[in-house]
Amino acid sequence: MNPSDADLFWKLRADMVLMRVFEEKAGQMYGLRKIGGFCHLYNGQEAVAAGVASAMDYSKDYVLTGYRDHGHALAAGMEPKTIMAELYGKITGCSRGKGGSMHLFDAQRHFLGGNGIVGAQIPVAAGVAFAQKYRKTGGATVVFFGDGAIHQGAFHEAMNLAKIWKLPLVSVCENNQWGMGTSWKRVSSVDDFSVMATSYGMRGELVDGMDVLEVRAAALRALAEAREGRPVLIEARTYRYKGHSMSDPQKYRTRDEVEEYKKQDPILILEHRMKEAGRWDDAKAEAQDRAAEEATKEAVDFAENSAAPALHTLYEDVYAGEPFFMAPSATPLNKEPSPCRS
Amino acid sequence: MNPSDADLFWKLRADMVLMRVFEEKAGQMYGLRKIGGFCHLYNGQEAVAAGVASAMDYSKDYVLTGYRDHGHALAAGMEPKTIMAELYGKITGCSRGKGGSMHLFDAQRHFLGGNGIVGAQIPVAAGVAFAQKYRKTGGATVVFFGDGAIHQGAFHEAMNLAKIWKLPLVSVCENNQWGMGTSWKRVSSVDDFSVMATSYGMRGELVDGMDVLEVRAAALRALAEAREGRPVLIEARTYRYKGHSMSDPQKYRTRDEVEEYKKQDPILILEHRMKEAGRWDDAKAEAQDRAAEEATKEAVDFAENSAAPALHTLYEDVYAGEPFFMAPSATPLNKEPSPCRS
Amino acid sequence: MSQLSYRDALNRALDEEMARDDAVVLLGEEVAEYDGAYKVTRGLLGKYGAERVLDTPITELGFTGLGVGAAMVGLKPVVEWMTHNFALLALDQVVNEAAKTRHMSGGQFNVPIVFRGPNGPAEYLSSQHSQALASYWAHVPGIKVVAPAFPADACGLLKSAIRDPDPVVVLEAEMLYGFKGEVPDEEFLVPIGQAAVLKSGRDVTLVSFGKPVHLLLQAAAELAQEGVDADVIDLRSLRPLDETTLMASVARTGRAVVVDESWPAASVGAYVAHRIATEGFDLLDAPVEFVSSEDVPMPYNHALELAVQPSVRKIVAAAKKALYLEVPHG
Amino acid sequence: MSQLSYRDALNRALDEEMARDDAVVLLGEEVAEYDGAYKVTRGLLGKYGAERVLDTPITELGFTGLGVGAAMVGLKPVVEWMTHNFALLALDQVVNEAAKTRHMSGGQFNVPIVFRGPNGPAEYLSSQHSQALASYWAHVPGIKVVAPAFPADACGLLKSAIRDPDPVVVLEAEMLYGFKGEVPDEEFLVPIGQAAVLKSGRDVTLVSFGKPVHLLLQAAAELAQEGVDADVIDLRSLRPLDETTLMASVARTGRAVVVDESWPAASVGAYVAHRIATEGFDLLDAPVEFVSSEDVPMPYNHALELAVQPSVRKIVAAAKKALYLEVPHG
Ligand SMILES: Cc1ncc(C[n+]2csc(CCOP(=O)(O)OP(=O)(O)O)c2C)c(N)n1
Ligand SMILES: Cc1ncc(C[n+]2csc(CCOP(=O)(O)OP(=O)(O)O)c2C)c(N)n1
Ligand SMILES: [Mg+2]
Ligand SMILES: [Mg+2]
Repeated sequence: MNPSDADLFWKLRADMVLMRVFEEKAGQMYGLRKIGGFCHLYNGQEAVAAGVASAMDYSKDYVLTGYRDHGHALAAGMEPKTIMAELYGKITGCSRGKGGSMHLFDAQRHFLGGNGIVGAQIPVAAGVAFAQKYRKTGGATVVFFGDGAIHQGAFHEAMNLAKIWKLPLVSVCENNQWGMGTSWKRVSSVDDFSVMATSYGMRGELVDGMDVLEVRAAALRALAEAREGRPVLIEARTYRYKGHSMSDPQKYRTRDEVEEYKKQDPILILEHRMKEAGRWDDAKAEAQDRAAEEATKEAVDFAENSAAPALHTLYEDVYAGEPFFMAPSATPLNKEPSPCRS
Repeated sequence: MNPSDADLFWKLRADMVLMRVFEEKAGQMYGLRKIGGFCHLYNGQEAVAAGVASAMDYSKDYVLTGYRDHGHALAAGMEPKTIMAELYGKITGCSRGKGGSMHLFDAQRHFLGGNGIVGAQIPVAAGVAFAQKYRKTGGATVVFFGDGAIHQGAFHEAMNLAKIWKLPLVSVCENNQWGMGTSWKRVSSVDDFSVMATSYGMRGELVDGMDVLEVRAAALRALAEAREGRPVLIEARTYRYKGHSMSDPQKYRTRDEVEEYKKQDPILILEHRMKEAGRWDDAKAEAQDRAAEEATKEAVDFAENSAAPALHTLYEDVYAGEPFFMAPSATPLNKEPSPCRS
Repeated sequence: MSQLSYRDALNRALDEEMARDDAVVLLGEEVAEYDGAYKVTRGLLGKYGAERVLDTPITELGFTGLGVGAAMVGLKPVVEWMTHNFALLALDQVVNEAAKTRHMSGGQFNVPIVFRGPNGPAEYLSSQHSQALASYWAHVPGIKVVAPAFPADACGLLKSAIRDPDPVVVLEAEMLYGFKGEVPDEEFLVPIGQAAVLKSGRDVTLVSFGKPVHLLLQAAAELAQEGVDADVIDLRSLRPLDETTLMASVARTGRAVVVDESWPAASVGAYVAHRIATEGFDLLDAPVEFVSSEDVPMPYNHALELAVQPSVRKIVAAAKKALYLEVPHG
Repeated sequence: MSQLSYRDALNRALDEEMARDDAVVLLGEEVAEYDGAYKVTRGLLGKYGAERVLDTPITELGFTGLGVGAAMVGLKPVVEWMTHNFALLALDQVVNEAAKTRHMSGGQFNVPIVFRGPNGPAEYLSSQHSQALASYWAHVPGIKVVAPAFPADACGLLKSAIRDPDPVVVLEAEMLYGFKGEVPDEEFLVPIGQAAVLKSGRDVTLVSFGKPVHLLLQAAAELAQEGVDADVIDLRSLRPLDETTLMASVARTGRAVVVDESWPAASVGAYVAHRIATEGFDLLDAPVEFVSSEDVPMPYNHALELAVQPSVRKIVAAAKKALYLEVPHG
C-alpha cells in the first residue's frame, strides 16, 4: 500500500471500529437474551478480516469462513441490520432467521458463509476457486479458518487439490491462539503454521494479524499470486479477546494474557500508524466511532422491529422447486395444529 | 547392518523370494478362478516389507497396512497356508474366509491387517502406538500405505496426533508410483513425500525402496527414534510390476516403464550385493527358491483341501458374546431354507 | 430403441448433459485417464478435455466439498465416488454442506450437484467394499436420492439429476453395469420422484429399488407358475418417495413384500414397510413382509455373501408368507 | 438413592470405570483441561492424569481411528465426540473399522471402545449443530447403540458400554445434561439391550428413546386426564432392540405411537414402527402412529426449531388418532 493513502487508513479504521462496536452490541444483546445459541465474537481479530477485505475485489472475489463470521460479513459489506436481524432469528435476517450467528450468507456480496463444521469451508472454498478458474473470471477466493481447523483432514485435502489444480485460493489461518479452551501449541506439531504450505509446494507466510497494514500487504501479494494459479497459505497470528462463545468462563487463560494482547490492539496499532504518518484527525475518528455506534443501534432497532418468520417458513428453502417432505412430516398430524398450517 | 552378516542376507532373500513366488501363484490361482474379487499383488515392492520387517521386533512391535497386504503378512511370519486359504475363502484362512485378500490378520503375530479403505489404517496404527506408549511396552508400530493414501485427511490427522503425543509410530509410504491408474505426480504437490513430515515437525526420509538393505537401515533408524517417542515418516520409492488389481489392463503406462524397473528388481539388487560381499552361493539360492515354491505349493494344496465355511458362520464373529441380529435378519424367513439353519 | 448397457446408459447421460451445458464437469478418482474404475466415464476426457473431466487424488472429503463449492457459484459438478463405501469419508460434506446450504442461507444458493457411484454388494469383496448405503442418504432432507435398476432409468434419472437445482445422490449398482436393456434413441428424461409399475398383479405387491428389483421380477415369474399374480414396483426414487404409486398397488393386492439389500435397521426398506403398514392399515390382509440383507458385515466367501443377501428364494418365501400360502401366520 | 444430574451420572460412570480398570482412557476435544465442552468429564484429568485423559486436536476422523487401534490391542478408550454432528467426519472409522474388525479378521480382535457425546437438537443452533443421528449408528451390525433418557440409565449404560467387548455408541441428549433424577448410591450396571416400561397402561403404547421419552411421560399425563391409560416404553438400547418388552406392551394396548426426534425416512423410529406393525399385525387395532421431526434441516429461529421437533401436543394428537378419539381414520 501507499501509506500516504489517507482514504485507505480511514476505511480500514472504519471497518475495524464497526466490527468492534457491532460485536460489543451483539454480546450485550446476547446478555439480554435477544440472541441465543452460540455466538462467537470477533473482538481482537479485526485486522485480519479488514486487512484481507481491503485487498480483495468483491466484484469477482469470494469469501468463506467458519462460525466466527460477523467480522468477515461486515468486511464484505453486508449491512449490520441484516446481520443483527439474523442473530435475532428474524425473517429480515440475511438467512431469513434460519442460519443465526454461525450462518451468515450474502450471495450478492460474494460472502458464502458462515460454516459450523470446523474446517468444512476449506474444501468448499477450493470449489469456488475451481469455478473461478474454470470460468476464467480472474477472481480469487479467500477462505478463513482457525488454528484449530488447520489440523482437520479437510484442510490438507483441500490444499493439495488447490495446488495440483492451480486454483486461485488464498487460505488464511487466523491463529487466535485458542481453539475453544485449547492452546494452539498443545495440539500442533509446529510453531508456525505457514510451514505447512511446504507439504503442498505452496508459498506460506506468517503475518502479524494485529497489524492491518501488514495483513493487507500479505493479502495483496497472495491474491496476486492466487490469480495466477499459485494458491497461498497465510497464517495471521492474532488474538481473541472474548470467550470462545458466550458461555465460556475462560479458566484456561489468565486475565493478564488477555490484557497483554489488548495492548497490541489492532485498532490502536492502526491509529498509531496513522499518527506516525500524520494522517490522524480526532474529529474524524470521533465521527467514525459515532457512525459505527449509530449503524449498530439502527441494526438493533431493525432487528427488534422485524417480524419473526412465520412457522410455515420452516418448510421453505429446503428444495429449489416444489418442496416435498418424507412422511409423516408431510401429514397434518405431525404439524402443530394452528399456525403451522398456513 | 553388518553387511557381512550372511544369515541376514539369506533371510532377506528368503523373505522376498517367498513373497514373489507366493504372489505369482496367487495370480495364477486367480486366473483359474480359485480366488475372486480384488487381489492386489506385491511384486516389485518386496524390499519394503522385507526390509522393514527385518528391523522389527515382532514380540512387541505391530504392523498395519492396506489392501496390498500379502507381502507384509508373509514378512510378519504368517504361514503361506493360512493366507492362501484366506484368498480361497476357506474356513482355515487366517480370517476364516471372511476377509479375503484385503483383510489378512494375525493377532498372534502382531499383524493387524489388511485394510480396504485407503488411508484408514493410519489413524488405527497411531492408536496401536498410543497403547504401546501407554503400556510402556517399548514396542513400536509400523504402518504401510501407498502414494495414493498420503493425500487422505486420515494421514495428516494421524501424523499430527503421533507427533504431539510422541507415539512410537513409523509411517512408511510405499510410493510405487501409481495409485490405480494415476501417476503419483499428477495428484501430488511435492516430488518427495518425505518433506510432508515438515508439517508435523517430524523427521522424514526418502529411501530407495528397491534396495532392501537401505530400507532396513532406514527402518532401524526410524524404529529407534520411534521407540523414544519421535515418530518418523519414510517414503520408500518403489514400483509395482503387476496391475493395480487383477483386472487392470494397465493402459496408463508403457511396458517399457515396467521393464525398466524390473532391471532394478529388489531381489536382483540384493543378490548383487551378496555377490559383492562374497556371500553368494548358487546352491543355497536354489534351495531357497525351491523352498519357496514348495511352501507355496503346500499352501495351494492346503487351500484346495480345506473346507468352505459353513453357512451359519456368517452369523459368527459379529459380536463377542451372545450374538444378536436386528429383525428380520433373526427370523427364519430371511434365511435360506436349509443349510443356513444350523 | 437400442440395447444399451447400464454403464453405457450412464455414460450417454453424462455425454449428453456435458454437450448440452458447459457448467457440467466431472470429478473423481480415475474418471479421466482411466475412463472410470467401472468405465462409466469412458471417452469423456477425450471429448470434453481435462478441464471438464478431472482425476482427483484419493481424498473423498476434499473433492466432494470442492464440488459443493463449485455448485454454489454456478457449476454443475458430477462427483463420482469410486464406490459408495468410500463416500462415508465424504458424508459430512453431503449432509452438512450440500444438503443444508440452501436452507441455512435462507434460500440464497442453489447447489446443483450430483454424487454418483456404485452402491451395494459386489462379489468377493468382504465387508468394507460391499455395503448398501442408501439409508445414509435417504435419511437427509435437502438432497434427493435415486436408484435406477434399468439402463433407461439410469440414463433418464442421471440426466434429471444433473439438471436438478438441488443435490442428487445416484445409487448405481455395480453388478448391473453390464446389464443391457432397451433405451430410447431420442433424448429423454426420467423425472425424479416417480416409481414404476413393472408388472401389474392382483395378489401381492413386491417392491424394491436398485439391483434387487431384478430379483422381484424373477420372483414374480416363479410365483406366476404357482398361480400367484404379483405386482412389481420399482421405486426408482427414494427421496422423494412415490407413495401414490406404491399405495395404489397395495390397494390392488392387500399384501406387500419389501426388499432392500441393506441391513434391516433404520433402512429405507423398513421405512417403506412402515409407510405401507400405516397408510395401508385398512387395505392389508397380512403383515408387510420385509426381506433385507442379513444383519451382519458382508463376508468374503462367495456362498456366504450370497446367503447374506436377498434372493429370489427368500422373496418367494416372503410372498407366500404374506399370502398365507405356506407359513401359517402367528 | 441420590439426586444426580444426567451429566454427573455420566461423570460418575467414567470415574468408577477409570478407577476400576486402568485400560480405560478418555480422548476428545476439550475433555481434559476444559473438563469437557459439556462438563461430562469434569475433574477426571485431575484425578487420572494427562496420560489417561487427553485433549485432542479437532480431528474427529483421526482420534476416532486412534481409539479403534488402541482398543484392538487391549485399551478401552472412551472417545468423546463434542457432538454427534461432528462424528459424521469420523463415520468411516466407526462403520468400516470399529464395526468390522472383529468380523473381517474372523473373530481375532475385540474392539472394546465407547463413542459418546450429545446427540439431537439443542437450542438456537441451526441445522449443522442440531441433528438427531441415531439412525447412522443403529443401521450398522458390529456395534451396539444406547440412548439413555435418565441419569440412572446414563450411568448404568455407560458403565456397561465401557465393559462391553464390542464398540458401543452412546447417544446422550444435550438438553438433558442438567436433568436430575434418582441414581442408586451403590455401584450398578444397566444391561445393554433392555427397554424400560416407565408406566404401565392398557390403552396405547407410547415408545421412544433419549430426550423425547420425557415428552412421552408428559403426554401420558395429559392423556390420563382424558381417561386414556398409556403404556410408556423407553427403548434405552437401539441395537440390540428389546422387541420382547415392546411387543408385550403392544399386546396389552393394541395401539402404538412411536416418537423419534430424527428425520422420518430410514430412521430408527420408522424401523420400530415397522417392527410393531409386522410383528403385531394381529394385535393392532389401529395403524401405528409415528411422530418424527419435520423433514427439514433445523432452522435457527426458536419458534421454528420447536415446531420442527416432536412435542407433547403432537404426541397426544397421535395417540388420540391411534385411539380413533378425534381424527376419524381413513
Ligand atoms: C468438526 C467440528 N468439530 C468440533 C466442533 C466444535 N468446535 C466449534 S469451534 C471449535 C474450536 C475451533 O477453534 P479454531 O479453529 O481455533 O477457531 P476459533 O474459535 O479460535 O475462531 C470447536 C472444537 C465443530 N464445530 N466442528
Ligand atoms: C477411501 C478409498 N477410496 C478409494 C478406494 C479405491 N482404491 C483402492 S486402491 C486405490 C489406489 C490406491 O493407491 P496407493 O495408495 O498408491 O496404493 P497402491 O495400490 O499403489 O498400493 C483406490 C483409489 C478405496 N479403497 N478407499
Ligand atoms: Mg482459534
Ligand atoms: Mg501406489
